[in-house]
Amino acid sequence: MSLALDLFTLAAIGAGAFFFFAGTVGLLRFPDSLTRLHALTKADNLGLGLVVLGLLPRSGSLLDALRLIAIWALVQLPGAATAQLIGRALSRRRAAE
Amino acid sequence: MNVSSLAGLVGAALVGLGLYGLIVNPQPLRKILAFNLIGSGAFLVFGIVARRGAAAAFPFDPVPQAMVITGIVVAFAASALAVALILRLQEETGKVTLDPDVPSKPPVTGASNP
Amino acid sequence: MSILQVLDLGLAILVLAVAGWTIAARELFASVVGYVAYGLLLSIVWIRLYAPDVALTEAAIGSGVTGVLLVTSGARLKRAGNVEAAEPSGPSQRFLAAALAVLVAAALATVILLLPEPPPTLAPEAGQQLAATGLANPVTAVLIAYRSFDTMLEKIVLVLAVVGVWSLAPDRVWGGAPAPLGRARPEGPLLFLDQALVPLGILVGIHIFWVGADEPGGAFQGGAILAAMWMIVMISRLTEPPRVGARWLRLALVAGPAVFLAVGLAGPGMGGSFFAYPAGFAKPIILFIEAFMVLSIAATLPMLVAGPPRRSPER
Amino acid sequence: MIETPPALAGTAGGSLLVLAILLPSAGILLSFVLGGRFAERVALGLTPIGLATAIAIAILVWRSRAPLVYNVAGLPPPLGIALRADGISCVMLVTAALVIAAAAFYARASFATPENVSEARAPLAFWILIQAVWAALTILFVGGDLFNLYVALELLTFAAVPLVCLAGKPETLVAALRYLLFALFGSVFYLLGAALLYGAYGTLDIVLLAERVRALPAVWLAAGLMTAGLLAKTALFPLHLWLPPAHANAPAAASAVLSGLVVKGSFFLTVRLWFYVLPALPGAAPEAILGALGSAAILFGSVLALRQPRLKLLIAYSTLAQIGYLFLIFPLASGVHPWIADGWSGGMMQTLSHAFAKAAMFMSAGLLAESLGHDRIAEFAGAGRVMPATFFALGLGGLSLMGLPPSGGFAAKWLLLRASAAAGQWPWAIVMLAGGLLGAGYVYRILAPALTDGAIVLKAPPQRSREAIALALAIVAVALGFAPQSFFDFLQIGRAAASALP
Repeated sequence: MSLALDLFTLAAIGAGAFFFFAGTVGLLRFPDSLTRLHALTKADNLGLGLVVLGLLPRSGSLLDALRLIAIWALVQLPGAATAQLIGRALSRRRAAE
Repeated sequence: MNVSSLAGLVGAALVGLGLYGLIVNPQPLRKILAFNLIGSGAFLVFGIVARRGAAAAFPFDPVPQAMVITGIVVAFAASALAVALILRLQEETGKVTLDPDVPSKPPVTGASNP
Repeated sequence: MSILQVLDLGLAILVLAVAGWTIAARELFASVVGYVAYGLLLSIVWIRLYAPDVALTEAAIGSGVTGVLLVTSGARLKRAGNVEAAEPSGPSQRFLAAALAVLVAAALATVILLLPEPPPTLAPEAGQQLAATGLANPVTAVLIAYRSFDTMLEKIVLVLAVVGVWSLAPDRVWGGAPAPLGRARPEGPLLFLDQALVPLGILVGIHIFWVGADEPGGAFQGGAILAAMWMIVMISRLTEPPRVGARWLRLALVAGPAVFLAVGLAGPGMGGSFFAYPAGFAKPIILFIEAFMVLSIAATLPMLVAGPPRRSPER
Repeated sequence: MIETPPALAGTAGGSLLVLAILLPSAGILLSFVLGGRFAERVALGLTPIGLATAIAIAILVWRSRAPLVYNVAGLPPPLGIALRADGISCVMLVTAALVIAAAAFYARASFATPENVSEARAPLAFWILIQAVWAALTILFVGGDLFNLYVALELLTFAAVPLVCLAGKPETLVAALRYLLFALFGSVFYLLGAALLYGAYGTLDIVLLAERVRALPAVWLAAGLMTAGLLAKTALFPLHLWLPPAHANAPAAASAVLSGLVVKGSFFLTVRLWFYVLPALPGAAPEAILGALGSAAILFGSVLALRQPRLKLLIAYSTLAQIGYLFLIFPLASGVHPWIADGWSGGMMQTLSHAFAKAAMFMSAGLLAESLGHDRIAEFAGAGRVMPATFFALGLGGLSLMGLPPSGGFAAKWLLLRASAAAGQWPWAIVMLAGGLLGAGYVYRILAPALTDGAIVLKAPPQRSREAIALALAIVAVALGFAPQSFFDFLQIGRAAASALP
């Protein structure tokens, strides 16, 4: 049982780390701001989500588990909003040009 | 090398970087950034001192840590005052410079704002 | 070398690289963005140094609120043009500065590695006195009990910073409000943040203040989070920065230091010395002081970001 | 509970030290909340109480012949913060209270809230900031903990910088920004040094550090960093660039406080550092370097003062030179030698007499600028006849600056000369004599044109009360020249620990 949980944790965090890595590569290598934004948001919600998922079985209590989920949710809110804001700013700039 | 020594080296390097920036960057706002780098270097020195002082069931000495918290808040207040000065100077003269003989020419508002 | 050590080394290199970027970047704005990222990386360093209280403060104030301040002022400077008006330094000055910087950094690094063993510490003393305060977080105990005098004075420094910033206003707008923080037309995503994040953020801020007595957190960190929430609401233009002449604002700004000072002054009547707390009542009194400090910090930080008054009071 | 060792125990009457700090602190908060005219009333109302507190502290120390000590929160160092007032703390406390009170009453005419508004920017800021300068200086003079003193240094910065640019003109903003950058550099280097000292000894209490400090590399580096930071704040050559524009462009009452007192705050801390924290460091090299920088400042500042076309700039450059004399205390009063009592008395006397003389001169310069509409020295012809009291104050202040008898400046320079002769350290004596000649030169430059004949139109005659305040300060600077031996003995109280060390 614990071995299975460990494997699950390992797999989920590994996948999360991969998304962060891919997102970072995208941020550095993609050609323009919109595609970079795309890479970044993917890393943000998927990567962090997977890391949190992987950590859940290891949290000592229900309260800690809830805290982990709350952290993920709290990151999602401003992440989504800033992505929108940056996207709008970009489209405004494009319209002005 | 343990974490404290490594962080200490980072702190020392930050002080050096900040000092260099403070001297060579002519833009006052950049000088403020440099000052903040020196500040965080100094805080890191307090940080490693606190970590080295782990004793009596505490993984750190709380006194230097409390000093760092005080210091961070003061550094922010200093940055805010400096920024307000820089913006006012920009408004009055149209440029930001530490040159003592500032020309009091009218501000060039909107010139580069399409 | 273990994995953790490799990660530490990577973190150290990353911190230094981003710090170097803030110094070397050509554009002002790039360097400001670098600084914000630097602050966040630094708070990870603080976690590695077993300093969660400092990490929270660094993330909230050193990186967060300072970041807002620098980004908005950088944008204002850029909008008005003439950002890099001053002459850049010549090569000889650069060389001398680099030599001096390397000298100072090398001396500092050497001395840090040679600090005496065994390391001196006040942790045992701080632990011994902890029971008398009723707190479990020793950092909060240092801030609000053992060295409360420093903390009270530092709160006065914040009030003075506000006075200093406000004193930079043109005379005709005295008593009026600072310039708005955001664009004229509020945007959808920001309004979404107001509704979704701000209520949660306020709860988190109060929570962090409350648990600060026993766990990492406290008045500074909680107050900074509340300040951030107020700034979000101001950036989305749901509310405007208040007039600097408003009585409630002045009261909120001085509440923390004033209550702190009053309790300290009452010390001889209660516990025997100035800034001493009576035995058995220390914890409730500390939380009482901290509550007002949270209020003052939450009011002070946004007002420092908003800058001096810009609009005449009549409008 | 841990027993408090006797060296760290509090003394009777120590609570006065806390009160002396909390009084202006409360004044800041009260002025800010009440706003408008109340700020002025609070500030003016507190000055006599603060002066009385300072005098009471001095009397207690005088009677007990020992420093006054208070452990804040009842917690002795190293965990708690101690406040200590020795002889030099007391004279500085009284000096600060006197000069602040004088500046406050002098400033009433310039910083009254206008009739038609309930609150105005410059007055509100001025009355709060001047109380903040006072609070910060009080802590600097009695603080016993290096981190507490760091907070005080920052408080002083935040109070002094906005005072420079209260007028809001571009040149004052540039001056304030430069001042702020130097001051921030100074604080952060000071803080870095404090971190190293804590790392080496686990305390920042001055008395405890003095017992523990040995000549480790960490201590040497800490001393260097902290001294460099404090010198930038004190504007000692070559870190002086910020001072002349800042002091010359500030409003006169603010200049008086900035030049007379604020630079002494960081100087005082430098003295604390070298004579109280670090007496165990061997060798005369650092003291000699500080003395050499001071000498350079004397010559450089005086020569530049000779060349200034405007009175306020001239007085500001003379501050650079007079700061130089202060630093001769380091070579002439350190170690254990027969002459150090003279060096110590001379250095402290220079601190006091310059505070009064310079405040008087800046106030007089302010009156001149208001009455004439300018402060261009070349156009002073005839001004001496129409504003005799103002020029008398300038002359008395100048007497002290150039060090002619009878004056506090003369006493200071005489004691320093005697110490350098006794020590056989002739270069300082030569520099002081040259500085005196140059000082006579720039004072003559102010007075000579004013005493010639010339038609002059005053925009408005100076207020008698403000002339009287400036004159009173100048008279104090002169009267210090008659200080009895018991006064100099008083300055030694609390210094025994330092000179008894090997």
